[in-house]
Amino acid sequence: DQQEVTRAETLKIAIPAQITDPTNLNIYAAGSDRSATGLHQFIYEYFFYNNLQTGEFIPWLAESYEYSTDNTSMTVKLRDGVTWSDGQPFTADDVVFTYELLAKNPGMGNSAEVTKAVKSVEKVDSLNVKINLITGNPRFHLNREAFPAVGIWGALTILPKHIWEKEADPLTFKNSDPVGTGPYRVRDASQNGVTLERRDDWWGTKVFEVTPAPRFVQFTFVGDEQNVALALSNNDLDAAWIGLLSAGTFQQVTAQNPNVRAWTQELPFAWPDPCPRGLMINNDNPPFDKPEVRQALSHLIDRQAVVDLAYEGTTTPAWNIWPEYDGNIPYSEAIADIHEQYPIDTFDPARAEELLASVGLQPSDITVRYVVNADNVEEQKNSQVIADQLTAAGINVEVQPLTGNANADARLKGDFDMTQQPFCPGYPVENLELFHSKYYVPLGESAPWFERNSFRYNNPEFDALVDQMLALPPDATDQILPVFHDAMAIWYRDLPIIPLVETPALVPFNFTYWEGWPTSEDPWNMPVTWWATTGLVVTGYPDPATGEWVGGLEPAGG
Amino acid sequence: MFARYILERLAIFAATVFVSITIVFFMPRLVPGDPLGAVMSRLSSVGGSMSGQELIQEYRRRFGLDKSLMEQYFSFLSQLARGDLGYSILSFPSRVTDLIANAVPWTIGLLSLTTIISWVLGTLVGAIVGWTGGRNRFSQILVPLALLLYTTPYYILAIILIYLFAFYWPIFPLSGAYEFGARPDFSLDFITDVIHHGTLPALSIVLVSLGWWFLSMRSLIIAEQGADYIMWAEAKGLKSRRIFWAYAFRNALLPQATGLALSFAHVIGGALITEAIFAYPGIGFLIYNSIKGSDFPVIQGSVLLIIVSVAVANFAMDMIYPLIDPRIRTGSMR
Amino acid sequence: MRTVLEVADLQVHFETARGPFKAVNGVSFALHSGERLGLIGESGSGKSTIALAIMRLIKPPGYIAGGRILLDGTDLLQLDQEAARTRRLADVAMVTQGAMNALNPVIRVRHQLLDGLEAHGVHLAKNEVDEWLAGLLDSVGLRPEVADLYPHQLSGGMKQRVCIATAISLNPKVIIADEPTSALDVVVQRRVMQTLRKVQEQLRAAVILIGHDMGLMAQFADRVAVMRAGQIVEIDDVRAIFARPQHPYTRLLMESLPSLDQRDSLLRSGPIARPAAEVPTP
Amino acid sequence: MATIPVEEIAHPPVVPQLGILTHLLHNRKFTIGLAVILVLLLVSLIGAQFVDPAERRTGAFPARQSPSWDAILGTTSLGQSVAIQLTQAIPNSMLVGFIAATLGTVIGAIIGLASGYFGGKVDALLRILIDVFLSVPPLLFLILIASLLRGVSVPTMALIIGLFAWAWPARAVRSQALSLKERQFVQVARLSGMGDLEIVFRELLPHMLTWLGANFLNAFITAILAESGLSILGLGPQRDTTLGIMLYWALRYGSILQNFWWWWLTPVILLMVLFLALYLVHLGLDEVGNPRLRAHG
Amino acid sequence: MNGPRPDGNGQAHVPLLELRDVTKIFGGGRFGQREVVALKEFSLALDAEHPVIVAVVGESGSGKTTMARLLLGLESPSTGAVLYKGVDLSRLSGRERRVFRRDVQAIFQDPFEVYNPFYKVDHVLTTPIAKFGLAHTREDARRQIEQALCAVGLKPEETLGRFPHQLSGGQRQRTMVARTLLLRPKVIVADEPVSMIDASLRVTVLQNLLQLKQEFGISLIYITHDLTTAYQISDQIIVLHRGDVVERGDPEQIVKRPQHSYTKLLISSIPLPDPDRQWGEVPPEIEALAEEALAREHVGSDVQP
Ligand SMILES: Nc1ncnc2c1ncn2[C@@H]1O[C@H](COP(=O)(O)OP(=O)(O)OP(=O)(O)O)[C@@H](O)[C@H]1O
Ligand SMILES: Nc1ncnc2c1ncn2[C@@H]1O[C@H](COP(=O)(O)OP(=O)(O)OP(=O)(O)O)[C@@H](O)[C@H]1O
Ligand SMILES: [Mg+2]
Ligand SMILES: [Mg+2]
Repeated sequence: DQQEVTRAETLKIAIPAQITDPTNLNIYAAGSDRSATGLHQFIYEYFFYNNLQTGEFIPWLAESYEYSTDNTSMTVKLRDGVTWSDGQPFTADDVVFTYELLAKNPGMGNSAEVTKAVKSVEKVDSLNVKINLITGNPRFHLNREAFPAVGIWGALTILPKHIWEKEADPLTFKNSDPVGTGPYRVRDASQNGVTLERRDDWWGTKVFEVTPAPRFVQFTFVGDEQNVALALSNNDLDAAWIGLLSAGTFQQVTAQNPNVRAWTQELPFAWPDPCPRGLMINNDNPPFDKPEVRQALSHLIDRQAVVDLAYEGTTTPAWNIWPEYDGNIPYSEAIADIHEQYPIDTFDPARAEELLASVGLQPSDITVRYVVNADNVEEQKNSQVIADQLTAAGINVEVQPLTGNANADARLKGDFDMTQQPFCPGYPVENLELFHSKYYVPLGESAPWFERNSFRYNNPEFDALVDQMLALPPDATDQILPVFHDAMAIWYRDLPIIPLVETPALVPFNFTYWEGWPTSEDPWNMPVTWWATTGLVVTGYPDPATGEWVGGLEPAGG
Repeated sequence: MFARYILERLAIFAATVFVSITIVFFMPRLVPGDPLGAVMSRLSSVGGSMSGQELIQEYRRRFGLDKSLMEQYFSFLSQLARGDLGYSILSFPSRVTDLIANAVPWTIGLLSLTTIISWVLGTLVGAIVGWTGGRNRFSQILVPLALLLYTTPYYILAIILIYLFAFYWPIFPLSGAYEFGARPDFSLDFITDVIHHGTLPALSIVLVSLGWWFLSMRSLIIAEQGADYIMWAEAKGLKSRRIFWAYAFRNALLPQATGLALSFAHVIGGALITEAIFAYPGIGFLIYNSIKGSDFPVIQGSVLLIIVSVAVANFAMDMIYPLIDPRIRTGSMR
Repeated sequence: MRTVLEVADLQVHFETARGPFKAVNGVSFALHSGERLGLIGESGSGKSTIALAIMRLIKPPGYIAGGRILLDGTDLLQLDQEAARTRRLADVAMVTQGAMNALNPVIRVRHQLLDGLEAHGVHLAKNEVDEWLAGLLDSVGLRPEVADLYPHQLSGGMKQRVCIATAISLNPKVIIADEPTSALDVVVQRRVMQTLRKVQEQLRAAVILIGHDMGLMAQFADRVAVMRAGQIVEIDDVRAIFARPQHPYTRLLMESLPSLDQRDSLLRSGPIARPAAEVPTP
Repeated sequence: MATIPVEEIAHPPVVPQLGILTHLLHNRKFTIGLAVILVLLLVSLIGAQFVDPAERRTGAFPARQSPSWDAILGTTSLGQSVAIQLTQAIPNSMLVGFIAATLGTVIGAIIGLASGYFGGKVDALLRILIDVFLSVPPLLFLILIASLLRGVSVPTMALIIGLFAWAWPARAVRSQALSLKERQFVQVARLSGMGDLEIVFRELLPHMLTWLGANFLNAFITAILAESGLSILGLGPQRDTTLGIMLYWALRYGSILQNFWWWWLTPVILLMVLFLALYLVHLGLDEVGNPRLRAHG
Repeated sequence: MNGPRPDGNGQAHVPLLELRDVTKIFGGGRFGQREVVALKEFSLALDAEHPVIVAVVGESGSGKTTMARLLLGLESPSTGAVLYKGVDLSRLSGRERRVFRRDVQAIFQDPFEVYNPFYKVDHVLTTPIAKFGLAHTREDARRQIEQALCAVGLKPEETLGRFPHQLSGGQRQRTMVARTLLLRPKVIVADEPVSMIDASLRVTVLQNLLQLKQEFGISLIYITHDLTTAYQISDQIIVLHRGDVVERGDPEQIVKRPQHSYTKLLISSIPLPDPDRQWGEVPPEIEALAEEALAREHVGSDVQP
């Protein structure tokens, strides 16, 4: 009855771990994995997609949004003709239902964010919804946790009302055969992966007159780095997740299989991920409560050596906490003078000693408890190099590799002196909000989130400037930048965390079966396989300005 | 006397299981740290909400972690009595029993096959080499070979096997238990597929344990050669083949069989790394993942399963033992 | 009287770090059919080694360094392995010193008895087996049920009788009994020895009884050979030995026998002279 | 995890007397094994004296170099000399083996002796404990503990492994004690006024020394195996260098695939050499302690 | 029932060591093990003033060793009492217990088994000296040891400093006798002291034992299944059969005029060292007893054929 899965018709993407329970496809349950199963790439779809690479905000399930004048509400116009995979139309009812479901069930992901930001959601008509906000917020459309627009990762997902309203407990509902609006449906799912099959009745085919090229998409677990490399060399894979291949291994693969490449042809190969790495310093733990000490630590780190050794050259040192995408460049330029004043990213042991001496300390007085997530290879690699650098300067370093909840607990409760952390979501202003003292909790209590101030920074002066920026719409760059400059002057002076490196997203693409992958020569999209935007990498999208169809995969040589 | 023996074994069996249950429950809990920290890590890695605490509270309530330790322990026991192992934390809302039920057949298949193959082969060859005293060229090579195999860590063997037979000569698949996209059923295709996938993991276990069984049986047989009944059998003019099988081999088999039962404990532990390396979806891998993710209910459930099955294996061995060793019934041995 | 077994100048050596150790050093004797020869001597004097040599069961580091063992005229030492094997039990049977552990613990008595037959190509029909076993067991005073027991279910005396039954199962010409009763108490010892004697007389087999109890020899043997340090120092008719012990060691053995007739006979007679320094037992 | 078959003590233990040392030194397996172990240990310990701490750091050497004069065993992706790493890895790995084996053997001997000698309720309880620990796959608990403990170091690692290595020896010692305590020299000792503890340590323990020695070596191997296994799973003492950790990093950096054979092969070969050497010592000890094996060479 | 027993003239006369109606039962635990009555209502009293040699004879499993272990305090009775100077063994104070340990000593059957092969034979001699504080200096200890060895006819220089396996069976057994001499006990329990040694050495050891009583006034419990030697050295013989005393009394009377058929069986089973006096036929009722003994397994099996 079913179509045979043939290699040539299949897009195979390696995932980093087994799927513990492949029947659990409830995107809101803690135990489901939205991206290793293709749930948010191919099953569900979102109102808007943000192409960080090009800066486009691409309408998809919705056509447009509009804020009220005081920014306290927003009206979204849904696209006509969208249907769920069981044929039911996608309407405002589904949107209202989803928001209300989340408000009622605190155990569901996104629930807390929705409760904090959204007062109510009203159906205007079947294609128009009005979202009433608790406070005026011109940036709500960027709040992925409370609005179904994909920034970089898993946004709020709209559920089919006619399915979910029948479930008594939306948390224990496994949703093994999910009904979504996307171009694929689940064909079968096992621990080693999920096979998705193209739907011929996808609404997009009718509306856009396009069909995604691969008949099947497989998210498959083939093992660790070695196995992934072997499978890529053997053309058993078309792409892989982030973090599966190191540069050395990747080069080995490309040497054996010239059809495999990544974003760039040469080093760094990798595309910069939106979440740069920083070292969280515990601002409440003496002597790290002194900005001079934090700055001294920053000067003791040779970032280029970290890049060369731990990342094998696939990334670049960072001096701030956002990726250098085109849209962010104005922000970086605006603070060039501050950077000059505080060249915290230069490796300068002499300067470090001066700074320490200024507060009456010597390197040997300082003992750093460096918590390392032992489940994260990247952190492990970095920590080796960083610990050695600090030790060489005379600082005592106690590396503490932790796993699982021990690791999470130590971070949230502030039980560390130093630890590595990605800083997301990668918009400069949103990233500064992470340092707001509204997220501050004393040592020993759990911070709301890792980078949401588990480093315990607390500066009201800085808070005020951040609040000021958050009240401005994102495109009001002229107004934002001066405030931003002032905020960053404080930030660099205090240096609550230490920027480390940009994050390499080394994603291998195999051109043997499929071509059209985004690359630095043809940067039409982001080279990602784990974000919701992967759906657009496969299908392509209409240019928001011209309406012309952009990108999408094609069978090789076809 | 035999009844007494059974009762005693049964008591030990029950005590073992009970003590293990208790250890398995308390050990992870006595370590500082919030088990639900795992949920946060998990959510952060799969892109859920970033507004931790409310969500955590909800899960804490659902898992009964807001209750006192003793309350948790007793509700755990009563749940267990009903055969309910609760929900997994990491794969919520999956049930622990489902996760285990998915994984167990693979492990059992892999382990029973490899254990039996290596035990039978190692025992036979070891016995023969031990008996002939390594006088021919063949057995002179075997002993150092077994030594070498035995001293090779099995994970290294696994890596080498992958390198050789999945990459250099891609005869076998890299990982997994069956071809991707295949549907588990009992068709010939599927079974061949499973065997094809199982060969390398099995080989890495078989080769190493083969060395062990070989060396063990060899030394047992050598020890047998000094027994009075062997001398007596020779004095009876028996053919050496008969002496070997009915006398030396039968008697040496007893400790070797005990070793088999005891080795289950070690083999499952060993399979853990093998399963991890080959991404074999068995119980070892499940445990490994849940330990890394601090998924207590799953750890509890699967460790318990292993302990109980090892205890059952030991118990069964204790029950079978009297059948092969008539002396045991009198308690005059041990 | 016919000579069934003749041992001539037998030499058995053990290879040791300090060169070959001569456990049996030029032993010669003859055994007539139906005769009961006692072989007595200190521990380590080589008694068991002679027995094993006759059975062709000397194992490395031991080896037969010289001599002849003629059984009905054939030199056993010249036979190849297979021929030597078939001679065992069929012609020369042995009840070993460690008889208590001689039975295979995991096999029923029945099979241990039948084993010997099968190894010598004797196959009984199914219906004959039970009858044959019963007869054999009966001849050593055991009941037929014993056949279906495991060795650990037998007492020491019964085990010893099973061993004797095995030894006579093929009507051997010579039976070597190496301290068959050393692990048994007096009461059982008497019964076992009487059993052995009875079957021996029925079969007309010759017996070599190894031991170091002069009393037992007096009760059982026709002739006694006394060994010391790998050599036979004295061999004579039992009455002659008891009447006129020649060798000092034999005399010592005779003198140390307490009597039941008269109290205060030897214990109060003052220390007795030892012929040589006490030899450490190995 | 497999254990080396230490023969159950069916034969009466041959008692270590002074002569046993000479016996051992005449045993080729024993001496070769011991020599290899000592050479490895000495070379690395002495070598470590000549290494500047700065040379141990990441980036001290050009990364990914095949063996040359500067780094005789090549360098890693992190720019460390494999040879220099070995000077720490070998002693550390052996330390794990030593501590764990000592701990396991000592605890096992004490529990086994107590259980076997005193009998009764003590025995009943200890037997259950022993049985529990025998049916629990040790690696499982090691993984569990290693993942729960915050940042294991080499000694902690050894400690944990040792705490799971006592059940086997305890069981064997128990059965030995059970039979030994019935021996008459124990009764003679009691009649000579010895107390229980004295009897246990002066009369019983010496009989188990050869066996305990063999068990010690066995535990030694098992501990190194466990350590490297845990390390490969990423649960090892990552701030220290052991052979297992070296292998872990080698695998993490894809050294097999990139054909940095000097990197992954070095710890592999050393682990195997170490195991073989330990096993030879074990065999030697076994042969001397169990004369029946001697003839079989 | 403990405590001194008044004798005829009202003065307390207390036996040194006494077994009073002692029964020992093995097995019969919760799991329904088979019960073995190893010793039945056995009584025996030894007096300090009048050293005696009491021989206890009986076949294997008749309860001889059990009785010895009871006397030595290595086993406690199921019913009845073992009294030392009138005090139940279980109620001895720590000090009394030490005196008891010293006063009641043992010589065992197997002269090899009693030595810990790990130590030189000196060990069994020096340990009691150290434990009971018998000597104050090393020289004193050495002197005492040498004296004791000489007393049993051993040359100290040939004995000390050797491992047990380097001595002959007789030497080993006599060293054990020397050990007891060292302690100057009041009672020695000798459990088959000569059954495991070469016939030629037996006499010497027996002579040593006799010497103990004659020269040092030590009472001896001589356990054996060999009536001949019992007859030779004892003042009184007790015949045990399956835990029961079937006959006790003067050796002459028991050997020459046995009353009980079991005693007759024992006597008729002795292999007399005289080729002219063969075992011959035994009355059927006695032969039946022998056959029963043969079928009986000594240490428990579940099947009784
Ligand atoms: N395998 C062997 N290796 C070295 N010497 C041996 C070996 N077997 C026996 N011997 C030696 O051969 C000599 C004779 O031993 P044998 O067993 O024949 O003595 P035996 O007279 O039977 O003594 P026992 O009365 O104790 O049984 C002894 O001194 C013994 O040490
Ligand atoms: N610890 C024990 N547990 C159970 N039964 C025992 C124990 N010790 C002795 N018996 C039993 O008690 C009975 C008497 O044994 P005991 O050892 O006293 O006999 P014995 O006369 O010394 O025999 P032998 O001459 O063989 O030494 C035997 O049936 C024996 O099986
Ligand atoms: Mg002998
Ligand atoms: Mg006894």
